[in-house]
Amino acid sequence: EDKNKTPLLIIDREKFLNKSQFIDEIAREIYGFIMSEFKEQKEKDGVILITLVDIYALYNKSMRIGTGLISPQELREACEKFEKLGLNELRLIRINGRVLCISSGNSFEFVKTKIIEIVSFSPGADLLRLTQSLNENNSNSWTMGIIMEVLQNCVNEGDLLIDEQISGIHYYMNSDWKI
Amino acid sequence: MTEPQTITAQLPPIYSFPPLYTCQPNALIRQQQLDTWCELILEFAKTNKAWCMSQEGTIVTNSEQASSIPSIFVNEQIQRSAAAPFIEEIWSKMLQSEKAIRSSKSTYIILWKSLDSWSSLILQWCESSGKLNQVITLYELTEGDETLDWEFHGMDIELCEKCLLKLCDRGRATMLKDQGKVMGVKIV
Amino acid sequence: MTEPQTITAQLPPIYSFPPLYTCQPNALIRQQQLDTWCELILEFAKTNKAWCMSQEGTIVTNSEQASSIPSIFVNEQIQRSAAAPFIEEIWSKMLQSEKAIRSSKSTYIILWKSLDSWSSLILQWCESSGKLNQVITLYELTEGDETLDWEFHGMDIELCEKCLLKLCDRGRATMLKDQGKVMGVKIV
Amino acid sequence: MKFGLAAFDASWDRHYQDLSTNVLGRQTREFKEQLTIFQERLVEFAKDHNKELKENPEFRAKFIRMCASIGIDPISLFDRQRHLFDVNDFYYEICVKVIEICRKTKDLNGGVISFDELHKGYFIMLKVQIEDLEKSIEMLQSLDGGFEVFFIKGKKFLRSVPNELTDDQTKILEICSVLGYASISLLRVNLNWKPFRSDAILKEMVANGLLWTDNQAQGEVLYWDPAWIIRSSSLM
Repeated sequence: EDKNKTPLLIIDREKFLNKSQFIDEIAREIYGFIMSEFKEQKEKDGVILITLVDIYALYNKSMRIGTGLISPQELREACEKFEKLGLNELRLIRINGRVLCISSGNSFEFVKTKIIEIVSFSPGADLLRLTQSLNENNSNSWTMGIIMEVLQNCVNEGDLLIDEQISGIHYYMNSDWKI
Repeated sequence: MTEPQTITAQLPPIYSFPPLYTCQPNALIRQQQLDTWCELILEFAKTNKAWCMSQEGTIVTNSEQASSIPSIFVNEQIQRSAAAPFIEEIWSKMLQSEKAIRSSKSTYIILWKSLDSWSSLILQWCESSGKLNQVITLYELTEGDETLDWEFHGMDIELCEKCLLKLCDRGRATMLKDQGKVMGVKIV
Repeated sequence: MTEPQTITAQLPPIYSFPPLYTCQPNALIRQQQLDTWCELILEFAKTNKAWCMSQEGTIVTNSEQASSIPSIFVNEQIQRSAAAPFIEEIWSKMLQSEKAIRSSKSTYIILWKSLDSWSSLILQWCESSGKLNQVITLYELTEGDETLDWEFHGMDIELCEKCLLKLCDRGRATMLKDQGKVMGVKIV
Repeated sequence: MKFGLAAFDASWDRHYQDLSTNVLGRQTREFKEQLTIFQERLVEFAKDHNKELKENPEFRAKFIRMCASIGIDPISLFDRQRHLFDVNDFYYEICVKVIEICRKTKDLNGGVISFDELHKGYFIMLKVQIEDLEKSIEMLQSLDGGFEVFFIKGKKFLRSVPNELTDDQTKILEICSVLGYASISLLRVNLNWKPFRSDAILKEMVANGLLWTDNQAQGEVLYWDPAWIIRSSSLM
């Protein structure tokens, strides 16, 4: 799994005259990194969805070791530049009114529909089961951060009901108490 | 007494739906969930002719011998049971929607028929069995042979009193008390 | 032999966390708990150079004199111990995640290094000590003076055989058997 | 999954293991000592040649990769006075590690971890002060990642799961901060809760992965706060 992704071009903060030039370069590098890292998912499901927090850890660890990590603020500014730089496959969205994510396509709806589908086929599924089904061919592209947020949305919006046991939280379709 | 049918057999399928036993976080859904519980309790009480139920959800009979039917809030078949705080919420919904009233012995009298319908039924019995304008004791009314095949036969005394008070409000009855204790009623 | 350090001192803090010894009802926590137990057993075996462990969690030495170290599943300091059924679950997780293999004497051979790593290490010894293309007995390999400095010295015979079989699969060794009993190996 | 066994991150740890098998071969005791001395020399080298390393990104990239591959946590390469690169790299490394730790321990602590536990369990051995940890977590807030900071009785916690703690759950964690656990009788004594209420909330917390059960204490089941795993070690 450790594809040798050492960056070709060392984008080093000191080399740039002004900050915004550095941010633009970083934005391109992040964009390329995400598009390649989630290529399989994009091809299979046509969508990408990952929290900014998870991207921060993934990107820094894979691409920035030795060349100086980027700050959380720099990552956010870089992602906010995608559109301006014509990198329009990915954009910044906020899910559950709280969590900033990088998204491609109608990603939130896609995951939500998939989760509801899994629960309809296996009523009483828990988070472990859902994660396994979502990441079937161990593509593990649906990170825990996203799955938990979307699941929370399904419960808050009334799509799914919870069955809370000491063994954990199990999920069911809501067919009787529609809102 | 035939082997008591399991509760599950007496009640609709939702009684075996695990999430029913977990207090749902979504407020709108929780209201509907509580309504469902109220309906289940009414149906349970009606099927088992249970006038009175305990906080824990078992049937309270005025005879010493406690009812053998387990609590409605515990479903053995699917190993689920409602937690006590949630049970409290269910009972307050029953009270608030007048589907139950608190008895003096801190149990719940279940109104699978409203107070008005019970009082009209009692009135109807009086008329049809020529008991108008006579003094009838509460015992006669609830345990007497003459009311055997009427639905209010065996009714809880406290509930009976409340129904008769309803008739008084409608001017159709007067209570006869002795040192505050109700002795009988005259229905006109 | 110096006074053996208590197990607690050799292992990370979670070993002194009382609930570690109770099979956790929450499925997600139980997964972590089982993984943690596997890591603890690996670390315990590695620190004490224990090739083999019994179902009860004690170290099995091929010498008669049993090891003085108590079972890893019993923590005296905090008066907690894993119950047998839970120990069973831990061992099956060890087997299932290939961190241990069942030996013929129904004990567990602990793989704090994978079979592949052990076989590469043996191969490396052969190359560096000019033993290629010679017949070496298992005894020589595991107990011989020439392997004293190497981590696989004193390795359990059954484990050694399995490593050599790995080398055979990679075409780097051929086993020499006499009536089915492995006598030695030639590593090329 | 490594938990508390080594502060090294899983992928580096794997590097370390592979390396120690094929390159370093004989992992005998004195060999391990040599390796640790070698590591310390490397860290000193990094600090002494900080200026050259800073100017030459290519060389710095190779140097750091090599250190990482033999298990040196980059954070240990940083020294407050003679910092190696941009002084803030130290904090960004901590940010990355905090995210990984929260994701990795979520099933152990239900996604709630105290600053104290984070510090003692994962950072103190890398000579990171609690203030550095707090500064990094402060920086993380700009990512709006659902990593919310909250307080229980003045103690700072970090939550990386969507649902907030209820008041009752918070009160129970307060009780746990004293002995490490809560129980029905303890809750009756401290909060005078009726047993059925305590039972319901304790079980709810187990369902949500916030408490572990311990049924080997005399008398009643104890519900332990996983934050106690690290804290109990410092008491010994």
